[in-house]
Amino acid sequence: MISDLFSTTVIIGIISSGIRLATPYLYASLGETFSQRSGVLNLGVEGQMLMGAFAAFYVALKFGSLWGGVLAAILVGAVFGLAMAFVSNNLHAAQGISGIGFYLFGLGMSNLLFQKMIGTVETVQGFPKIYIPFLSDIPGIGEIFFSHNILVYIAFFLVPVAWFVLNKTTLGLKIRAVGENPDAADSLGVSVIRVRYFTVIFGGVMSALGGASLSIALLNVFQQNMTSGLGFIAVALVYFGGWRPWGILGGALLFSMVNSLQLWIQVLGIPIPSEIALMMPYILTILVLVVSTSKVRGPSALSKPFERGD
Amino acid sequence: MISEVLPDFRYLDSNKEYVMVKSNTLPSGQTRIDNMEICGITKRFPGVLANDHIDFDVKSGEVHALLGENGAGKSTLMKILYGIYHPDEGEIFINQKPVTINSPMDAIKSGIGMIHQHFMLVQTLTVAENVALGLLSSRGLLTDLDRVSKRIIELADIYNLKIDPDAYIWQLSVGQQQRVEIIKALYRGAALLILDEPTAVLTPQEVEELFAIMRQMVKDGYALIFISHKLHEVIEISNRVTVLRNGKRISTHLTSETTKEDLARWMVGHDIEFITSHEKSNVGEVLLKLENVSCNSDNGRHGLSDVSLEIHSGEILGIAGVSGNCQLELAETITGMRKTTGGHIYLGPDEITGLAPGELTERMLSYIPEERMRDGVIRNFSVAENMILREHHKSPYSRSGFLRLKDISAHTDELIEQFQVKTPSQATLAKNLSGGNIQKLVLAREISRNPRAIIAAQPTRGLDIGASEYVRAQLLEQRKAGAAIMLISEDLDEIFALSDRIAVIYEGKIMDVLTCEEATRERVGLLMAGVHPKKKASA
Amino acid sequence: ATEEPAAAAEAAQVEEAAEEAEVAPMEEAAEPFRVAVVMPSAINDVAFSQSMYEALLFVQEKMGGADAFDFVYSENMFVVDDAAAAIRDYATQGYDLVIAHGSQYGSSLQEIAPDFPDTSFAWGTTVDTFGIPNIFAYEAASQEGGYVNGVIAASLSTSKKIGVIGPIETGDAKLYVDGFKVGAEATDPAIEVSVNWTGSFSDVALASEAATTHIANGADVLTGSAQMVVGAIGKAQESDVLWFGTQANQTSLAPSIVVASQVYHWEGVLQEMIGLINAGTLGGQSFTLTLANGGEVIEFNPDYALPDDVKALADSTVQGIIDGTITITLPAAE
Amino acid sequence: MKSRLSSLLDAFLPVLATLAALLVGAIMLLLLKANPLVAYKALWDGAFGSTNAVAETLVKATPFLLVGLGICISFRANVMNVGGEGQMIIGAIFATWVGLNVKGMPGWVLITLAMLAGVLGGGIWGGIPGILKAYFNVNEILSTIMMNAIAVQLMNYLLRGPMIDPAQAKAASQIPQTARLEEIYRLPRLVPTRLHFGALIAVILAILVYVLLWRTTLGFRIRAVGENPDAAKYGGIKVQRYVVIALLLGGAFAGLAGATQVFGVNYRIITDGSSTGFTGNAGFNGIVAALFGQLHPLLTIPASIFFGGLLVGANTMQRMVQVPSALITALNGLVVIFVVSSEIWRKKRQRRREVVALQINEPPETQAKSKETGA
Ligand SMILES: Nc1ncnc2c1ncn2[C@@H]1O[C@H](COP(=O)(O)OP(=O)(O)OP(=O)(O)O)[C@@H](O)[C@H]1O
Ligand SMILES: Nc1ncnc2c1ncn2[C@@H]1O[C@H](COP(=O)(O)OP(=O)(O)OP(=O)(O)O)[C@@H](O)[C@H]1O
Ligand SMILES: [Mg+2]
Ligand SMILES: [Mg+2]
Repeated sequence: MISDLFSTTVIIGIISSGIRLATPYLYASLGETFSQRSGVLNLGVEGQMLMGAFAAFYVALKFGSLWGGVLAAILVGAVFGLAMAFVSNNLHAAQGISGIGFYLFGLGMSNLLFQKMIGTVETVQGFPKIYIPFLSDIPGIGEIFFSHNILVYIAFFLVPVAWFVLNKTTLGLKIRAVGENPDAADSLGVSVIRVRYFTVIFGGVMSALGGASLSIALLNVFQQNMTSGLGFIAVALVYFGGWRPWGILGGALLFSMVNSLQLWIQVLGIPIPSEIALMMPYILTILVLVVSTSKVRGPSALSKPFERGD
Repeated sequence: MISEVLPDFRYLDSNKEYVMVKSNTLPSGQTRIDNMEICGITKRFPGVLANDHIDFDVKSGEVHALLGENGAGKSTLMKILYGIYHPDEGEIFINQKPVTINSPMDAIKSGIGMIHQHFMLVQTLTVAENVALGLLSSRGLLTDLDRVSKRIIELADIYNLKIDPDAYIWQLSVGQQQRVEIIKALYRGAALLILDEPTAVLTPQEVEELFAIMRQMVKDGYALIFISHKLHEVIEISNRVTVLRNGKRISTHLTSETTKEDLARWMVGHDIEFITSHEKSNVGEVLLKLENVSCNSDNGRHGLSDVSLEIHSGEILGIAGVSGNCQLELAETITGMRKTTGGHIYLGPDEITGLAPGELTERMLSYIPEERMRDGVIRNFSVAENMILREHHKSPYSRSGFLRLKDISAHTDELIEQFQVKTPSQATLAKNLSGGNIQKLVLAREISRNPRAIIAAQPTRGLDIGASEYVRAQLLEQRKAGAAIMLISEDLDEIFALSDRIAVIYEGKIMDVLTCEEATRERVGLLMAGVHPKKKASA
Repeated sequence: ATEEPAAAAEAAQVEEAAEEAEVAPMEEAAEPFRVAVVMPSAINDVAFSQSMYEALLFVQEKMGGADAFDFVYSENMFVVDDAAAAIRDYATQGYDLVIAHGSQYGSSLQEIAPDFPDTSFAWGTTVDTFGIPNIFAYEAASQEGGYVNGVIAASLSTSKKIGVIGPIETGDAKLYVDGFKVGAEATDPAIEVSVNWTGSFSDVALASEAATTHIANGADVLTGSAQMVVGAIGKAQESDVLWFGTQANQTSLAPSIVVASQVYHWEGVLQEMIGLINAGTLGGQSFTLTLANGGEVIEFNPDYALPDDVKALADSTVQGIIDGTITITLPAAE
Repeated sequence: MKSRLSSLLDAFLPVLATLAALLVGAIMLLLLKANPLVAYKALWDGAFGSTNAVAETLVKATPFLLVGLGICISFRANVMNVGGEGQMIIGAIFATWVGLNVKGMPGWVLITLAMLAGVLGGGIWGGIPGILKAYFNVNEILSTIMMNAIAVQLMNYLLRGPMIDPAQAKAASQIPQTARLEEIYRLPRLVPTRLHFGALIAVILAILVYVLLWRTTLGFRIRAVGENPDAAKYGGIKVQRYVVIALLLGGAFAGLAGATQVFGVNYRIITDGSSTGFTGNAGFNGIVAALFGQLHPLLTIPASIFFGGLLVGANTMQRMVQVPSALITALNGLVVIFVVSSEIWRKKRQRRREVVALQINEPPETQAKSKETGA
């Protein structure tokens, strides 16, 4: 039975489903990376994902436009991000709790809107798979890497983009400086608040896109609390990835693939209790961090509100 | 007003003569600030009146020094000028026009640059990145670090500020970090530059280099504000000097018309005596001994290698060296803050290698750390809590796990009194004390235990003259009481004034240990630069 | 749902309220029969809670609207402790019947019911009344519908692999899954039924990925229990794999591939309990929804062209279960 | 006089913020065609309107307070323990195991033992991330989130297998729950409501935690490590050890919260597959309560009651006006956001008070003195 795990079907299955499962994490974690690198801890990711998922689903369902749905998610995410940015930048709210507040609000609001505007569980025709010509025909590889829908491709494409923006642009430089030493950035005329507004709004947009990737690309359905904790894992993956896009990619893939591995273990009927299988992704994620020797430090100003001359 | 004595468009050249400035734009293309005036600035903080209706001005082509004890309100005034604090009252004029400076951005736009007392550098970024931060990039959205690096090297050449643009800030010594701060300001083409205690962390050579830069800038038409606690520096570099005390302006004078003694008196309110030399004390047996001690440094450069030293009871061993030559590492290995990679350390007859700081406290080793804000105090703890930081678990401060607030309070009162720590109350948080008073707090805690050995790292850095003299007197007192003292300092005057013997450290190695008689400034200076005079002579 | 007058909001002390409740059932028929229900998920979950909500609406209509039958609900009461507070509160307010629609609420009922001897309580899904005279118990013999679904599934599967997705391995889901397995294996001993427990009732993404995994493993028929299967149904539709529903009719989610759903019709039980309460019996009995008593119905998707022989087999299986010629032996508990 | 009024206003700031949030909620209620006045009356009545309501509020607040006390400790050491959910579960499992398997002891002895077992279980579950953080540099936010998920699966496994109620083991449906605690092994009730002894324990512990943090060397060390680990090390404190202790204590309190939930409220553990079914989100709500209480153990008491009352009242409101439960969740979120945002005004006012006090005490102008040395 265990040997079944090493068949090509299973390996291809694990990797390709790992890639799919990683998609919402990538969006949310990359967004969270930006806000954390600039010094803002956003624990409201899950709420933003749910709102994004709902907005995208609603537009896709009622107006039949998937890209309209994506746009709706972006807008809703931006509004949520704006609110979070205002509360943490201007009102100096403790970010740990205000994030939980936004989570609760998003959780409730998405469900309320769902009940009032849609009513019952429905499905939409989500983004279709795009088979990249020739590449998708390569046995194994094609199925793993080149047979996904557009939001999956975008998510993975955003990893190098995020790395590039953080490390090669003036904006990235400001973000890193603001998260590390806001006073220094401020003294050079960098608007700490503006940078943080940008990153937190961007984080909101990305979380919402992560939600949209679930509701109109991967699952094509909306249900209350459909993310069920995914947003919190996304935050955890930021720590796993050491605030670096590539590390986050590694973490998201690891977590997702082990999750998919545990699905296969159950499907193949390997006799271990399902609960033990379900624990695997969590245990492994911790273990990898324990044995890895990397000693990354987080942004020094993380979750400290900025006040000039403070 | 004094400022009227000084005609516009002039600078003081090295012959102390005024010379006309030709153009009203600076070399950087920035328009000159002919005149900046601060009128009636008042700033209140909870519990403190930091600035009390202060008038101050500076003109193109002059260095206006600002003097005052720790906490007199110098930095506060400058931060108001730079838009970091908002004044409660008062106005600022540039070229006779009133300006509102609400943020550093406004200050930069008005041509004001500032080198902060506590560096404003992002440790995790490179030199070039720190300089490029906030600048418009020639490549639009992309950073143009290559170009910035090139310009840094150009500027560094002009003003003789050697620096590697690709180095990370955390890899640099404080002296080097200071240069980055200056480059940052020069790069932005400020016309008025505020230098808040720039020399506190520099070696005498570095200070000379900085002064050369400042003279050049004055010649070019810059207006400079210079803050320092070292009177001879003020005398040497400034055209005018203003003294603050307790948030008030006490005086403004042409420097040429004042003396060190005047300045000191205005600052402190009474005369002070300077320690210039000291009498011999009775040197006893070896108390602190290092045998071939090595350690790693944490900025990727060399660490300590094979350091052997002996300090006797009743002796002060000065460790001279240019900043960044493992002085920090030396202090930290002895005090258990850093692991050794080899060698042995003894306190009296007992080996103390690898003991934790707590165990060393038990053995009466005291440490006055260089980074007092990082290591020495807990900013958000009260004065009382900081006073017992080292012995919080011991009687009488604690019994069977419980803190005894009465005893702690009594002890704190006593030390505040004895060491003249200026604080509103013992419940005041350490972060609200001025730098000098924080150092007094540390000193009180470390010395009041009657330690057997003291490691004092840069104990007077950033302190006003009164406080510095006080700290030095206390160290001499401890020497008299029989403690073995290691005095690590980059201030050669201090080393010469206090040490019985002088060891010179260079790149983690002890170059030589000299007795007072052997140690001349030239000899020590050469050793600090890594040159062995004897070998040179024999070669 | 209807609105409660604000006056009722005044939660009185436990004892007083108990006294009040005493009078409630005695009142004349002009007063509506009042029911309160506490449910673990949302009333539109296309599963467990929705089935109860729909039954209540059905009964309301049957009895002549809100004037005759009035009900209120607390949905999403997944916090057991909150549910307990809700149950007690409803009892205090003198509802005629308080339904705790979730096996996790049993403990709370056991605490509360004795304090309100004149209020009737119902607990599902279980058969245990704890021997308390004012508790009814009800459950669905979901293994029966599961069995029928299993039989049809096995007949339709060509790959001989069937995938099942469940939340946690207990309760209603376990009964359904076990019945499904037994039915499938009885039809075709060579059939391979593999089960995936996602450990959650709400993780739509994981349920969906579980479905994909089953499909990748060669399954051409899927089924599953709990509200998170909506994700799995989507995957089944995408890959054109058949789906069998349970708890509520799931045809609307994927009209092309849902073959049949086992649907719970709690209205029968509800009406029976109401009758008993009106006649003065407040509890002590348990009810089981079965195919035989019409509480469970296999609802076929009219748009799915089920081969006639399979339909016949399905019908005869239902008949066999009803008349007892087919007995379902579930695997023994560990 | 004036300043006392001003501090009184500060104390009411959270209340004002809550009212502001409810005002926004009123708009939502109107959109849902519910009468906000009726709804909010129900909310108030449900939270504080009667003895029973107050008792329910306190029952709800008890685990928040217990978890919150742990949070006060660990956050003071600057470790972000978000593992309360998992720690509660493990604490409950340990305690329940004792409650069901240890026999032949007087009730109070067994209860004490069980509570200690809960403390131990939670402590272990908090200590592991502590060790991982201190010695393996694994970020505790990550590890505690992961440990929550692991605890849930562990609970599901135990309740389905080794610890299942023997009665359920025989039944076909196999409800995943443990056997019920015998009557003598339950925490006594305080008044004839659900209010149990655990609430009293929590309040007493709040005082003890206050003493711990500000009157003991342990507390001194925990706070020192949290404020400045470098200076703490310099002060002779073994920083890593106290990081572990802080997380361990945080876990222990959450474990106790789990144990009291079983012994005071539910009398058994029962799972719906998630952690929330059992914990009621107290692992997270406790964080909110502690932060509302400014990480001060004594202020965490009213903060917990406030938050508990809000949740209890909101549930009542849902029942009374039959609005979707989703609205309640959203409303709770709004209250949290508004209250935490209102802090800034309290801080500003406090600062202003200090500055004003200074102005009043300021001695009359001493400008003359500066003239004497001036030009
Ligand atoms: N998991 C990975 N897979 C592939 N390449 C990686 C991975 N992690 C890092 N890299 C490589 O390392 C380089 C640096 O990546 P990253 O931006 O994550 O770190 P960094 O630049 O050191 O971060 P920082 O901006 O904090 O200094 C990238 O060019 C990338 O190619
Ligand atoms: N942000 C602040 N909050 C409260 N008090 C402050 C703040 N900044 C400065 N102070 C207080 O204001 C007074 C003036 O401080 P300032 O830093 O201007 O002194 P300084 O003259 O620069 O001293 P030093 O020579 O030590 O640098 C001090 O008493 C200081 O404690
Ligand atoms: Mg990088
Ligand atoms: Mg200063």
